[in-house]
Amino acid sequence: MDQLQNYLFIAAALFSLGLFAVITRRNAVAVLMGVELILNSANVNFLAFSRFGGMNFNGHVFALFVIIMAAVEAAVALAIIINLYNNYQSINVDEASQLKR
Amino acid sequence: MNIFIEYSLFIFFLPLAAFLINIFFGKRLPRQGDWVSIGAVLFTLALSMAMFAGMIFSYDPDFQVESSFTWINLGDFNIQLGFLVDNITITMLLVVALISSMSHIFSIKYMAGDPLYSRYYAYLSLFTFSMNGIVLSNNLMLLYMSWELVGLSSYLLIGFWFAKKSAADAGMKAFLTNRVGDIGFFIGIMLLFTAVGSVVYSDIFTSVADGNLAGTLLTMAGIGLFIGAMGKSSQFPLHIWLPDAMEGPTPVSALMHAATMVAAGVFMMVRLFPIMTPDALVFVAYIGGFTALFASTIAITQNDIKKVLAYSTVSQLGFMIMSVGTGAYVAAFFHLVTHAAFKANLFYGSGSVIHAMHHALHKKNDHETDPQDMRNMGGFKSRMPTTYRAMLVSTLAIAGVPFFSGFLSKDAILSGSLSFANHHPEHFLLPIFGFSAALLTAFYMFRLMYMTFHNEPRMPELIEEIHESPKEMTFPLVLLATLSFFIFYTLPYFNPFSDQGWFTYVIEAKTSLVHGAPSAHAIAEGIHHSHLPAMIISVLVAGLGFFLAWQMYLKRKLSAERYANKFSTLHRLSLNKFYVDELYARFIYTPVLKLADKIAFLDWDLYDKYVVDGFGKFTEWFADLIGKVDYDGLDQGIVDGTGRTANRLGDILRNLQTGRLQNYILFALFGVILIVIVQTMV
Amino acid sequence: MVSNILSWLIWLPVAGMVAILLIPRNKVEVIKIVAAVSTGLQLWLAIMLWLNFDSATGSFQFMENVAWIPSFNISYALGVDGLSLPMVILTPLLSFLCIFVSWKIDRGVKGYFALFLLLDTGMIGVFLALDFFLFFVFWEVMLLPMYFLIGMWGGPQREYAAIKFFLYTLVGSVLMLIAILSLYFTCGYTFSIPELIESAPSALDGSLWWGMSAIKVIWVLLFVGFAIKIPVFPFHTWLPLVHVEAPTAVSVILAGVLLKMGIYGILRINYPMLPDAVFWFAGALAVLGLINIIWGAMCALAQKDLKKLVAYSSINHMGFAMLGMAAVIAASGLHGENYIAAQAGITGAVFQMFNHGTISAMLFILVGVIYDRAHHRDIDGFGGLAKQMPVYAGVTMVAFMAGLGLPGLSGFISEFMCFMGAFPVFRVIVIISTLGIVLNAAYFLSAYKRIFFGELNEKYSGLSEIDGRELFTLIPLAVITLILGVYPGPFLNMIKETMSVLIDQVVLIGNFAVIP
Amino acid sequence: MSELLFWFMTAMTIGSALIVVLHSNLFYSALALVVTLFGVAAFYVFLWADFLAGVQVFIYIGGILILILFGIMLTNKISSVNISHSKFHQGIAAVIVMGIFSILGWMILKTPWLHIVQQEPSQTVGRIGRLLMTEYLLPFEVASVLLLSALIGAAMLSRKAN
Amino acid sequence: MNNLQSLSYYWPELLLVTIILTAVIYDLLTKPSESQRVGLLVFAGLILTLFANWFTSAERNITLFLDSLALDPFAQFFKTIIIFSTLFVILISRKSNELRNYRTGEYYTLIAIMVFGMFLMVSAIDLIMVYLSIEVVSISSFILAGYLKKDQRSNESSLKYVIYGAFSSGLMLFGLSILFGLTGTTKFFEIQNALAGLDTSSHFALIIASIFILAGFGYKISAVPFHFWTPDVYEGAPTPVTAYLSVAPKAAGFALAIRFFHVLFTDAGLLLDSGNGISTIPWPQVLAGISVATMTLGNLVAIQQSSVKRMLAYSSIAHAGYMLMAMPILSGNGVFAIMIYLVMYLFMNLGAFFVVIIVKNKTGGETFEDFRGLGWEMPIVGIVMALFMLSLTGIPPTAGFIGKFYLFAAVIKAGPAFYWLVFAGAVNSVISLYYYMHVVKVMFFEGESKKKLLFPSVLESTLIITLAVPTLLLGIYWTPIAEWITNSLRFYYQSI
Repeated sequence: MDQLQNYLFIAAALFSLGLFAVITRRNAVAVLMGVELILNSANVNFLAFSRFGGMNFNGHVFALFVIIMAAVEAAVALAIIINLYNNYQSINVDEASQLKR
Repeated sequence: MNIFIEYSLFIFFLPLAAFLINIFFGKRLPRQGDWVSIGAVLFTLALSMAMFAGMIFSYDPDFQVESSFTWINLGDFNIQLGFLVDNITITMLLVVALISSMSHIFSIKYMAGDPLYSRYYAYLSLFTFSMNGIVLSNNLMLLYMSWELVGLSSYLLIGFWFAKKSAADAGMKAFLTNRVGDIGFFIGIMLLFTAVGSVVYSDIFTSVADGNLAGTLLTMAGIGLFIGAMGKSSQFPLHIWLPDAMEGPTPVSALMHAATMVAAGVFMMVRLFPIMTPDALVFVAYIGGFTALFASTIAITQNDIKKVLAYSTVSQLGFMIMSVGTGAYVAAFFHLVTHAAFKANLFYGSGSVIHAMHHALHKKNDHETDPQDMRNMGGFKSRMPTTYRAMLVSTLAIAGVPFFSGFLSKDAILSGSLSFANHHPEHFLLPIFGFSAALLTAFYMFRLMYMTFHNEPRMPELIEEIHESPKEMTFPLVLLATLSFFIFYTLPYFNPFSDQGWFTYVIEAKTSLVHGAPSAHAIAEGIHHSHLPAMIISVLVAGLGFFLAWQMYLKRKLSAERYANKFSTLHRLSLNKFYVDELYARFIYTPVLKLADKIAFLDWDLYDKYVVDGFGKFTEWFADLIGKVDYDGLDQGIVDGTGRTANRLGDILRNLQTGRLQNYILFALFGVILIVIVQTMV
Repeated sequence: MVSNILSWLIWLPVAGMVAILLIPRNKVEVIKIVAAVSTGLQLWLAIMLWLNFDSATGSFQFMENVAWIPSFNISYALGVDGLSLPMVILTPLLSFLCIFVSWKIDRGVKGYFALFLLLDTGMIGVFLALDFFLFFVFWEVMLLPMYFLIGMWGGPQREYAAIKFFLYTLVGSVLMLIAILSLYFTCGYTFSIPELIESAPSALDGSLWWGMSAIKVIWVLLFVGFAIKIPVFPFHTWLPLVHVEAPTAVSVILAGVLLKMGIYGILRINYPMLPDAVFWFAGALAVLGLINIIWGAMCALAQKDLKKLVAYSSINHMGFAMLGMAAVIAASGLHGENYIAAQAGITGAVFQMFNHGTISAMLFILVGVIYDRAHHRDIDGFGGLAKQMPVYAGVTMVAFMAGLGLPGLSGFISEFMCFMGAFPVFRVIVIISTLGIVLNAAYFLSAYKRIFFGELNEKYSGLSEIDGRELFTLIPLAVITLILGVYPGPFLNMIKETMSVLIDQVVLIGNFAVIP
Repeated sequence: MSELLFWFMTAMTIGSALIVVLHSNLFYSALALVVTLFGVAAFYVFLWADFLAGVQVFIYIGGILILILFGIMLTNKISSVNISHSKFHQGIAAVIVMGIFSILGWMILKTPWLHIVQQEPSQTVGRIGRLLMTEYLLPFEVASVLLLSALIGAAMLSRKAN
Repeated sequence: MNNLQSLSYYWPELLLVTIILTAVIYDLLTKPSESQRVGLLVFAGLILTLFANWFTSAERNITLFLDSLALDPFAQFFKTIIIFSTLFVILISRKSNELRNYRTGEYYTLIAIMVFGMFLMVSAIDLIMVYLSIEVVSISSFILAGYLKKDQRSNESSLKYVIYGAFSSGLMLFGLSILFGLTGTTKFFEIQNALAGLDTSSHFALIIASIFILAGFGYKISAVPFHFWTPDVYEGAPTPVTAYLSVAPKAAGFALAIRFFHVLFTDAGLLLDSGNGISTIPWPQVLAGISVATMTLGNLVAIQQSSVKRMLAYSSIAHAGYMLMAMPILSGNGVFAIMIYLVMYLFMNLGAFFVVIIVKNKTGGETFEDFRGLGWEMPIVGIVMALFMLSLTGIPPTAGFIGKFYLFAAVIKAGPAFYWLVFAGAVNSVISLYYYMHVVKVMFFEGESKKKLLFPSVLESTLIITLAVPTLLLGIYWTPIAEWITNSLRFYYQSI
């Protein structure tokens, strides 16, 4: 296993853990934290590929945008969560299930 | 255009015009339009007589005029319709016109006061029209069409008193039974047409003579056509409609079920005799012979005067058919002609009796007693002398007593069968059928006469009210009785023991066109040889029949009851017409109707219901699946499938959509894995 | 002679529809009159067409052709030949009569007649279209008004019947669409029916789809589409239901015209375009015809509902036509070039198509007449009506007799020709199917007996006799039935050249070697 | 040495990520996320992306994480126990996620990734900046629109109803 | 083309950004009760943009901003579609009672931002642009879905949307990172070149990357199995937003997907029959499978709905499935079919949703029960709704049929190998008939003739007729549309 693959594995692990959080957490904020893990894993990928692909700065730029996106997403998501909390007094994802069937 | 064809056109279309006038305007015409129909039929009678005279004067056995036009022309597919006028046609036309005229006249009084009087005459005209079509046709197509129209008019006339359920049933039965026969007829036509490419007799004859059509196929065609004849001529096993048809007005019975419509089958066999293969003829002969005997065994125990005559008709038709089968087709035609006269007469006679009974009962306000039941009659001889005499003459004729017409024709038939058995000893049954039937004929006819006219009245209270029928009704009786004497058929000869005369001259037997069939000459030779023994035997058996009847019903020396008890099984069988109707009901009608119900059920309640109806039904079905195993799996599985699967799948998918977000994601991921696997594996 | 007569025929009803939509909805009489006038004019045009029709040629006449969507090679192409002309006459006739049949509609009159006229356009469009795409559009256009007419003015189960009808036919038409497109792409990028007839047989020759000849695949797709309309045995169950639920006029149109489209389609499309498959399928067609005859008759025999009986009789009658169509292969060398049989069969089938149109229309109108009076159609619920309504009984007798194929009425000739044609090729099948002759008679007569004969049911002693308007709708049909039954010559002359061309298209171009 | 450091960081990152995912106390999870994000930042450094490591620390830890903590504070009682689904649900999720992970692992091992050896760049900020001003100018501007929309949205949602 | 030069080709978008900013400022200056006016501003601005878009020269394909964006007729086609749908949605929104209680300034601003995002989506040819544009659209739609702050259902749909959206974009991002790793670049053209020389042992990674990216696209066009959010969000969101989401982002998603797959996996525009290494990956089959799964699921579940709105949501999944039919055969015909379908779909789907809004304004509900007897009570609305339903089913002579016709034609043209796909489409059309006709049935077959008829307001009538007329007319004569699309695709197959 070379170095690149190490990083890729770390990214894959973070990605999987992020997915796991998204799937299993009931609390919306916790789900959001899982999403952050996923985004970070992608960033690790980008930078790793950048580093071992001939120091390609495109990956850096991409990662930068991802971080911006993460911030935006977190802001909007939290706004929505808080709004929901005001209406439901709960932010457990599975309790928000009026919309079934 | 030949004068005969012109006459034929008139004969053909006049009744049709009468029918149309009467059906649309009859009610509004004076006398409800009966004169239209009567006039038309009398005119055809006059024309027929003119043609007959022409025939007699020319006295040419080979006389033949034919005229056709193309009815359907598709290029290769052509159907020609047309008339063929030869001696057979002319003779038959006369018979039809005569009997028909008699019926028309007889009905004036018989049907007087009926609310649908004009329609009755319209139907009679329609019948005459269709019957003339059968007679005049020079091709199978027009024959078949007229054949069916005869079926229609018989349906209408038998069911004329439709408010009576039995009449309506009988009409339908007649039509349907005829249609069963028509299947055979139709198949025969198709076989011939396919081989010949034409429906015209002469083309077919030429083709058969050329050997284009032979062997089994021709036999099949012949038998097919014969099955049609069986239907019309009421041969076993399609005879069931005729006795029931007596539900119709009696003049109708006389017209159709004695003289004309039922004769159509025989007429067709006579016309098409040249293409009948020996094999087919054997079949024909056996059917005819058996019917002759079978029907007469039923006739001996019937108490309804018209039923006796009906079975007698069946039996006589059996004679004719047998005769065709044995090759003596001229004899068959001869018997057809003579039988037409005397049997029509018998029917008119019985009509007269019934009419009288009916009026008497009506006067007595008795609506329970059956006016047709001979057990209620007796001693009418003095009250209705004309009727009695006329019927007696006809009875003698039908029984085959010398000096009467029936003797001549029956004798010819019996000698034909005897000769046939001589040549083909394996067919010894045929003459036995014939002679036994002749014996029984004499027996039941005299039984009828004795029960009706002789002895003391069984209902003495009625006898005062029984009167001779009016002129319109007795005139046909007298006329037809006269025609039952031999002399009209043997002219210019006066030999009462030989059928030799104008008839056998102009209606000359033609050799069958089928290869290997015996020549007309050979057949005639055989008949000639068997003539004497046949005559002797027939006179003997007729005498024996008469004697038995005389002993039993007039002298009461022999007790009918005792014999009935002695042979109770046979008696019951005969009385109940051998349960043929019941057997049919049990083994044909009921199963077919049940099958129809089953199919309809299958179609509508199973197949259809579960194709598209599966929606929604599924849940219900699933719930009580355990208790409900009565539908078979196949139907459920295949037919219901579509709708239900869609529904069930929908349910499952809907449950996926739980509203719980993370399940969605889980499924999405699962989908991703699935796609990866598919993509890598494929 | 009007120029563009075919376009006029098609668009006249639409003009009527637009006019009706503009009339206020409470002016009921005006609406009806407009409907009657527009269909009447259409009928007049159809008669003009017939009078000017040249029956000496088997090719298309009065052709119109305007490019419609050039990018997809779709054109507005119309034409008429001996195959479509009978239906082009029948459709306006029945539409015109049906306006009077529906005269008593009292609910949503405006919508009813507007939809009815649209239906009229769809139907006649199907028969006149010479562009496959146009054909398909008209084919579907006709579905919509049908759906609404059944669903809004039908009987108690109308919603179910309407959707069932729609679903069934849509299944057929999507399959047809697939076939149309397949033909388009494989046979020279054209929708023109005459061009496809030219090009399809050779273009498809030898191409295999999933180990099966493309010809067969397309045949099956088209056939199922048309078979549902006919309807052929396993696809028939919509018919009784829809007939029972539909209002009288719709039943008349359905039986009189819509069912014919299936047969028309097969003869117009399948036969000339896929002649090879005709040989492959003729046997199956005959068997299906047999099943239709027997199955339909048996089901009819068991019915208690008069309308359902008539509906099943349609299934039965269509069987005869199928039998006749199958006979076309008789003209091939394989069957001894028996042109006699082929002509008889295929002409008989077309004739049967027309005859069933008039006869079943009569039957349904008659059912409607009695239903309007007694408010039920239970056969056993009547009895003895012949005494109460003699004229009605008489007309019914004519219709029933025509239905059971009585000589002298048109149904007989066509059935007879179908049988005659099919016999040399499908001997056993035809012999079995002649049973249908008896069964036909059995169900018609037993129904007649139960309704009209016997003692008069006291409940109906007040039933009024058939009135003038109803007679007006029946008599033309009865007269046609009678005239064609006695003298079919003019009619057959009108179609025979086209039929000859069709037979040649099948047997001369068709390669009757076994196709994979 | 750097090898050892790498593995240590790996262990720390993954370990803390596990806590993020599994810990039943949301607050601890958030704190563990800090550690994880730091770990990731360390990897960025290993990967010669010092600028991004800085950005990571500033924006993620300084911005997003604080935001998340606010979210937790505002919406939850901190000791809310059952923030995760049932064990059964977790089991299924674990299976699926393991599936994904193994697919990814397989992919990582099997694929011949690009390996272009390169010197560590002297500076990264300049390169990134230049890219942002040239090739990625438009995305850069679009990001502003993105932020604007988030701003409008968040403001709209959290504004007191009028 | 460098950044400065690009600006001269970029003025539709610049105009749009100006409108967004103006709207934000204008919103600040208006009273809440008059916030509808922002909508009018955006409406006017969009019309300008429409013209700007039309007049922007696109005689050939050019790339802008150093290969970040493509400016080609293809993109312009989709932009036009997007603008049209937005214009309709703005008008529809003004008529919706749901939004009446809210300040709608931000609403219209967000819609404008979304339009901007979609403009980027349809022309993005850079991975970063792809990601960012999708996010712009997503973020705006999250907020729009939750715009009814006081409505729990709206909140909930918003939450689901945001989580699902974040998850999907995370997945896509991961995929993008792998793709970046494989090719070392973010530009489509360079990716295309790189992939052409890719070793076959990398194909597995390529597949994984593509599938993960597909998750992002699939989520936008709601293809199975990434569709799960659709019904919930569609039901909870304000109806105009639902209508919008079901048309515009879907169109943009298709544009993006077409471009992406076209660039990555095709050889001269054909997925099939090419010797290229990438073509050996069984993409067509997988896409076809997804297509069938999508339409089948959408239709089957739609049957069971009791709410018309939710039924339409599922049906929009099904329509995505139909359009996906043409994806496996990324030939000119396939793309053409998708494009023409989108045009047809725009009118009929927006129309159907607008009728739902009218009904909801009248009865307060959107279940089938609320539609009972509508045809008798409001004949115009009923007839028009019936038309939309028929068109959605694909019955001639309506626009929907033409769409389906082209889709089927495209697939059939590809040869018998894909007949099963056509059959699946055909079967699904039939299934869909059942629930679409259910609406018609409820509207016309139930209920009774009314003495007094109701008519929608003039504006509503105009709008509904404006949507209905093309739905009918395009079913009869669609040559202009076909030519427009042909022109739009003129360069597409030459250049890329």
